[in-house]
Amino acid sequence: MSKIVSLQNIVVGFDGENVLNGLSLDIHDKEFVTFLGPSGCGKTTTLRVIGGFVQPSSGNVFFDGQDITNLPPYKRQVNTVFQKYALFPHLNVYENVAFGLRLKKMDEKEIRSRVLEMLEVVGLKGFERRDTTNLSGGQQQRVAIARGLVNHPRVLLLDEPLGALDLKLRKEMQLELKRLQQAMNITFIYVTHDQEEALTMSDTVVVMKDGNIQQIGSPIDIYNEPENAFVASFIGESNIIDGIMLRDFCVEFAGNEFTCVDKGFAHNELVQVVIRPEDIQVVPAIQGQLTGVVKEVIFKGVHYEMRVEQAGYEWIIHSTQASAPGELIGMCIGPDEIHIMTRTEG
Amino acid sequence: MSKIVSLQNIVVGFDGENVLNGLSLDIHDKEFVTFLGPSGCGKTTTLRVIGGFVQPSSGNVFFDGQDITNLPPYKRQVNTVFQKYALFPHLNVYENVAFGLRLKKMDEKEIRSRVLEMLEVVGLKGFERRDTTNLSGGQQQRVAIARGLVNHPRVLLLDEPLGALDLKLRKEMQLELKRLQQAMNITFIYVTHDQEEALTMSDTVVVMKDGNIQQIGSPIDIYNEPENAFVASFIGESNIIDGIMLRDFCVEFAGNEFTCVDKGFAHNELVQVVIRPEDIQVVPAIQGQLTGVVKEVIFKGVHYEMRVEQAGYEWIIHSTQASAPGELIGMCIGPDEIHIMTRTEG
Amino acid sequence: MKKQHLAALQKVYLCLIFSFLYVPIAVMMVFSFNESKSRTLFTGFTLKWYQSLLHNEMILEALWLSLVVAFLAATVATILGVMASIGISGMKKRTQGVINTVSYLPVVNPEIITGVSLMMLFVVYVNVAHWLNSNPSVPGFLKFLPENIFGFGTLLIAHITFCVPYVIFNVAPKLRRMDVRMYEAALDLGCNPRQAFFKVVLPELMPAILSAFLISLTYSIDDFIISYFSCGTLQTLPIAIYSMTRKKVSPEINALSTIMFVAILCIILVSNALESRSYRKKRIKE
Amino acid sequence: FAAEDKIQVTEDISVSADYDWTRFKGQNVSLNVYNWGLYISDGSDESVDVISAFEELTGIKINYTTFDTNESMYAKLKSGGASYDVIFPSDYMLGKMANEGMLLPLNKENIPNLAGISELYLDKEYDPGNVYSVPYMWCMVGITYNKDMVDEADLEQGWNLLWDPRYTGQILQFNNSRDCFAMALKTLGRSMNPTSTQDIDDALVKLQEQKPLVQAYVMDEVFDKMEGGEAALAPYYTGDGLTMIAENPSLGMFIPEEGTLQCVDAMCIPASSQNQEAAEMFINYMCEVDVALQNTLFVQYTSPVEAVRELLPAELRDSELMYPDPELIERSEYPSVISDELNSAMDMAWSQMKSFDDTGNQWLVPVFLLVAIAMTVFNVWRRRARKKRRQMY
Amino acid sequence: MIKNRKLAAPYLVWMVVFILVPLAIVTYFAFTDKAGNFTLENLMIIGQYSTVFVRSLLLAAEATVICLVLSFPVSYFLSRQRAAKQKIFLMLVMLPMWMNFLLRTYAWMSLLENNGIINRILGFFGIGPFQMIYTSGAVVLGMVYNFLPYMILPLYTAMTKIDNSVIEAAQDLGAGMFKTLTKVLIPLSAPGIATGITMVFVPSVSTFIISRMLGGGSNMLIGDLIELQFLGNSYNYNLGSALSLVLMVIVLLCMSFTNGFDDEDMEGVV
Ligand SMILES: Nc1ncnc2c1ncn2[C@@H]1O[C@H](COP(=O)(O)OP(=O)(O)OP(=O)(O)O)[C@@H](O)[C@H]1O
Ligand SMILES: Nc1ncnc2c1ncn2[C@@H]1O[C@H](COP(=O)(O)OP(=O)(O)OP(=O)(O)O)[C@@H](O)[C@H]1O
Ligand SMILES: [Mg+2]
Ligand SMILES: [Mg+2]
Repeated sequence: MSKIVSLQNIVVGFDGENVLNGLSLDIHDKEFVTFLGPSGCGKTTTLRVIGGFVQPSSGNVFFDGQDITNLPPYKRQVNTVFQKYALFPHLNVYENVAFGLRLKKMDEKEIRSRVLEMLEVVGLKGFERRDTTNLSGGQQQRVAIARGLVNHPRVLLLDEPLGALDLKLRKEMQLELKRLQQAMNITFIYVTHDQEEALTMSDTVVVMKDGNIQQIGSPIDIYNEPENAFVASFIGESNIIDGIMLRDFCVEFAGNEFTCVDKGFAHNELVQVVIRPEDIQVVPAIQGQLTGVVKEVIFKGVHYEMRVEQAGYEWIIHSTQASAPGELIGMCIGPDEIHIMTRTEG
Repeated sequence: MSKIVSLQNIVVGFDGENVLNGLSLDIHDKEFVTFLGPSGCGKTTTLRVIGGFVQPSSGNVFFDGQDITNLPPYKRQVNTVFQKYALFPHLNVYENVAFGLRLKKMDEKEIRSRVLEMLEVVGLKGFERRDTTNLSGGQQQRVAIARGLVNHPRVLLLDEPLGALDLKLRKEMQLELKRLQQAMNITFIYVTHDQEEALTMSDTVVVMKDGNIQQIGSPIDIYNEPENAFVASFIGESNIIDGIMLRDFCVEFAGNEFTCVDKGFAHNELVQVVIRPEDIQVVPAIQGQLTGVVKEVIFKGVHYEMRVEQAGYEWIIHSTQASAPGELIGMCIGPDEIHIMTRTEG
Repeated sequence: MKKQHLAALQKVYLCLIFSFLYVPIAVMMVFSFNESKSRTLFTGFTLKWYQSLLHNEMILEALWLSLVVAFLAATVATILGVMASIGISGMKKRTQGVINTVSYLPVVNPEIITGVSLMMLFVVYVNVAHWLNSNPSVPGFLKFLPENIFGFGTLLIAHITFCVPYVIFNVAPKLRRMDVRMYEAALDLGCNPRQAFFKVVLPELMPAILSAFLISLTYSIDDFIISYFSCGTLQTLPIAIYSMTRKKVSPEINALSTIMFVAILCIILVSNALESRSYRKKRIKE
Repeated sequence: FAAEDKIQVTEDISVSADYDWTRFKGQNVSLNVYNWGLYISDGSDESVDVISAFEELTGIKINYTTFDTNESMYAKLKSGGASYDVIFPSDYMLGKMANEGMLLPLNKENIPNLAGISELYLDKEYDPGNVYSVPYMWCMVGITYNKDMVDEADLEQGWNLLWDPRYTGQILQFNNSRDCFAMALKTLGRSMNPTSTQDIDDALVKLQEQKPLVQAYVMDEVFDKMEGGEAALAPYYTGDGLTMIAENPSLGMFIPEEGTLQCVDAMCIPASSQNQEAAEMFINYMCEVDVALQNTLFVQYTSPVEAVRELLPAELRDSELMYPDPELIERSEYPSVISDELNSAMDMAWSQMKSFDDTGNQWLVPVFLLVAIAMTVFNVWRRRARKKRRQMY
Repeated sequence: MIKNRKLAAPYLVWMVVFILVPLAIVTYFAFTDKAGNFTLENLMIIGQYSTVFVRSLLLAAEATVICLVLSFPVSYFLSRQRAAKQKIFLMLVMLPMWMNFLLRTYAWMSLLENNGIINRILGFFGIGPFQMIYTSGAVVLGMVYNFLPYMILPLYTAMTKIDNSVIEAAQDLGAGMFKTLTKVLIPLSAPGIATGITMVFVPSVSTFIISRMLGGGSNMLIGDLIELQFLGNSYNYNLGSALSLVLMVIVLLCMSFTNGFDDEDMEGVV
């Protein structure tokens, strides 16, 4: 896969503060890439740099090997689906989608066939003459996508396109977007702050924080092998505990020694241990590697969420069996479930 | 526990159509009750009947045993947290919260102490003089709650108070609301269309559809023992399949006989079978009670979601192990996991 | 129970207020069909005032002038105002405040002051021009200023001057509230900034611009005081009517007003009907 | 009249043939004529349209507009707000304008019809030698009354009738300081033209006394009011009185015996006119017997053109109101041109009478202004401070 | 967005030439005498007209208050109608404004006269006749009638921005009808009230046509006084300018109390 978009040392500042600090990133062709990070971390800004709406104060943007840093938005082979769709309210669905094609002075017949085809792809056949303002959120969403895709961009940028939709619709649209990307066979760059969404849809996830990239990788890598505590806690719920790497394959935390599958750390190196709540087995107190007292039990449908206090640390455990609050339980953690990271600040 | 609010045969119609059709419901004191249902099912209307903003065309509302059907809202010992907060934009945080107390002509000193105390409870200490319009969604939310709670209502009504918040904030606020309800020790009546929210917070869940109550029960009851297909599909993802109850403890569906734990159905009664996606075990094809072809695998972090086709029906399976798309797998379903319902239309 | 009473009360109240608003107009319309010239006694039905209206050149000329001035003034004011709104939106907050405050003056100043002050400006101009033209020590190339300016030009200037602020106050807030992303979306889809303005921003502002235009039209057609001071030898419809109200308003004027009222009502009803029909059509399609 | 020395313009209008009416034909000349409202036979109510006849005759386009008071006409000209070719000021205003150099001396060679005007109306003190003006219409001030509401015997009271409390709320008074003061002075037994501030002060007292009796101060609205029976008494111009009587037979008019004001509305050419010769042609045309006759029939004022009287229908020819007793005319006065000083004193008195409360302190307004400005500044400052405070968060 | 500041240039020039310069000229005249020398006399003379000022301000204030009281419920009811109905009602409110202002006032004359329509109808029932025209009541009526829409529209605009749920929230917290009105509705419609007051008060205080047609010219108002200076017997530009200046200051003063020159608030004004 070739690089299609490449950011090199991008610095963007607003009001004297750097929102992006020398961000570098390569995006491969035909991938579904997701920028994930908390609010204000610079995801939208990165997208706008690619789209051409923000000029970086230093650094370069390459598209297909060419430097496009100074190219205005309307000359880039990139289209954007804006956060709140930004549909043109004075145009109907058809005209919204046809907007970009008309600018290219395309033949009316060709426009017609392409627009109709695209509306069919996004499942809005028969909606051509409708006013965009009367559409539901999901439908507006799809018009916005069609409006971008109909221009056959090499890259489609999507800024939290599902942010305003309710849960059910959101899940549906996630699948549909993924399907679309595969059908059109182009690159999608997608912004979200919802980690579930990122995992569900992406080929590559870029985790950001404060204008820096924390980790780039496939959803499975990111979930199972977070590079630092921030990534671990941002992607799903985690128990993160300070520990000491006694030797290869052996780590001490929570006052106990555990076998693990990691090695290559220095002797007695201070580390952080990540354990996913669903990876902790609840056993009778005497059988547990650790014992703790159940503080709170919340029914979550698929499982119970328990908060268990053990030596001053509150563990989160997901289990299909509920224990009673106040009960003393044992916890077992298999070697595979223990993930070790070098300790970082914050 | 005594009944605090009791609705009897409430009928409400708008434009000649009945939005509530003879709804009856008892709500016990100091409970956290949630109304759950799809959009437009009449949740808000029910809440407004209790609050006094909608006059039922027939039926009665009792509060603490007294008929309050014709009492105007400002005479009811009930306070409401509105969907979009409905804070008074011309008043600052302090004055918003003090609004109800001022109307009671309370001593200024007492007002002050109660407002400050309440702001502390909702975690907004130091925000007294701030304009409400500049607050973030979550903060506005908390002002709205403080404004209701400061009057020491017997019942607090909350209409999708978290609808506008993003996922992370939402989860935090869920826990906070639950904590508040327990701290204040009063009744909360809560409206949502998010089933996860309902399960997490409630003592009792009321599932509604088209102005009728479908099921009332604890979250566990509702999740594990849905009374009909609507409840089952609305609360979490489910596989719902038509089946035939061959005899007690034996049901046939998907072309196979299964043992189950249900009895008391008529011979060969047509039933519906509900199986939760996480309750289906994936086994090698030859060992499976059913076999199917994997269509799609999505990584969801905690588990993989697989869509498996078997004899024309698409099963949803959650599993921690992923199978490859196109693979033939076997599925096993334990007797405990099979839930039988009488077949209903729709 | 109580709510029903309230609803009834509300209806009665609205009826009263609207009849208050419409009684004088009804009187005017009824007496346009009056046989005699009396304004208070209806003596019989006739259409003769409509007939004679068609032959009353004074009224028709005044009406024509009013319409021409109103359309021109509203058009120029709208263009000027829209341009100004866009320009102002790019300025600093403080500059904006100053400009808004000054623009406010014609709105909040009594009309008579606006009229008088404009007239005085024109008079000062006339004096300057006169001085230039008649003073022998002024070089000849400076003697080009016309002295007889009062008339159509001054009338138009006056009307534009009091219309522009209404345009700005209608368009500027809309512009400010307009979603920037709409403009960016247009760029994104291949518009250059100029195209983006004409294809997206302008249509988006259109309702506000249209209502600003209508407002200007209304004010301009109805204006009497400001026109009175700046019209020179011309007569707009309100001025003609004013000179009549000092004697006796000819029923022809009632006839004219009735025609205008009916025309406006028709325009409104038709546009409403069209709108609701297209709306319903949309509904049906859904 | 011999047909050959007349040019027939329309059915009703013929003009003298020994005048070159056509010299401006085809030159696109237009005249701005500024006259009183409804003060010319303009074709309405089945009258003869003399203006279009003139246009047809000479090819000169007439741009005809109207004013409602001498003062508004004066203001418009004075301010330079418009340039007219022919205007119709009244006597005192004409004098004032002539004094201020706002009028052009007429070239009488272009107005041969001046010869047809009765001596009675020429060479008056407002324009000695008629250098600037040719009289257009003449009238006197009389009192219109409604026979159903007024006891005929009361008419004996003359001007004092307007101060008779039995007619409280039934009297319409001039909305015009000059005429009001004239009447008040007459009842005090003085000249109708104020000559000193004392005159004005005394008249003011008189008018303030009258104010409670007055229903409204009106000008031309009087037609409507009197014809509609809204009031019992109204002093107004005799010509207009005739019009009113024609509309409503229960009205009558009389001229108080002690004497009254007589008025002339004359045709003049303002200094700013660009077409003096054409304007003079227009004036000459207006003095044609046929034209003057039509105008008199329409306006019902007395035409100074002598030949008109004979052509009028009998009831007008013999009307005391149209052609009053010469002795009465002898006892009457023209409004004179009064000094600026007296004029502004009269204004002050007039607006005092209209606002009828005692006068305020002269420092009131400046002090008020200062306070107002201070408050405004304070207010703006306060708002700004509040905004700033808000932004701190 | 399109930050082309040059576009404002034509208007700025226009603004300076046709708004600021004329006002400067008015100010200049106000402080000079006929010969062009600086003087404060014009302002001093105005002191003697203070009764005219007081009367004008009182009548205008009366009209404004009546307009406010009448419009408040109207605007509220309108703002709570369904969208389609609101549009029709709004049209109904605006439609009279399309009729000539003088003619509407003239029609009131027909209604109010001693032999007018109202007195005739009352006479039919054996009541009256009443003297209605040529009273200060008639003047106030004329002002209320002519300027009512200017009050309704901004109020309505302000009220459409008030969410129903805010009103319900007040009731929910124990506010009855009266308290809801005073503590929530009125404060929240304050911008509309301010604009409305300005839009009614300003023309009321300076009108001379209404007072002439319905007031019979018996009681002079500021508008009459100014008109007298510019178009009437007095013919005194300097005094007229001084009067205008004072009037302008009064109006701006009222404005500065009600309204902070915020163009958002002006939106509803039509
Ligand atoms: N035009 C701008 N002017 C000033 N600051 C800006 C501007 N755009 C963004 N910022 C600031 O830059 C930071 C990053 O903004 P950005 O919109 O990229 O965040 P984000 O990751 O998209 O967040 P969200 O999830 O909330 O959309 C924020 O602190 C924001 O306040
Ligand atoms: N004031 C009203 N006038 C007319 N119809 C109404 C009114 N209020 C509610 N309805 C209708 O009543 C039905 C139920 O509305 P309700 O607001 O109770 O639903 P809900 O369950 O709260 O839905 P949501 O989750 O969307 O808030 C809807 O079909 C709605 O259109
Ligand atoms: Mg963003
Ligand atoms: Mg709802």
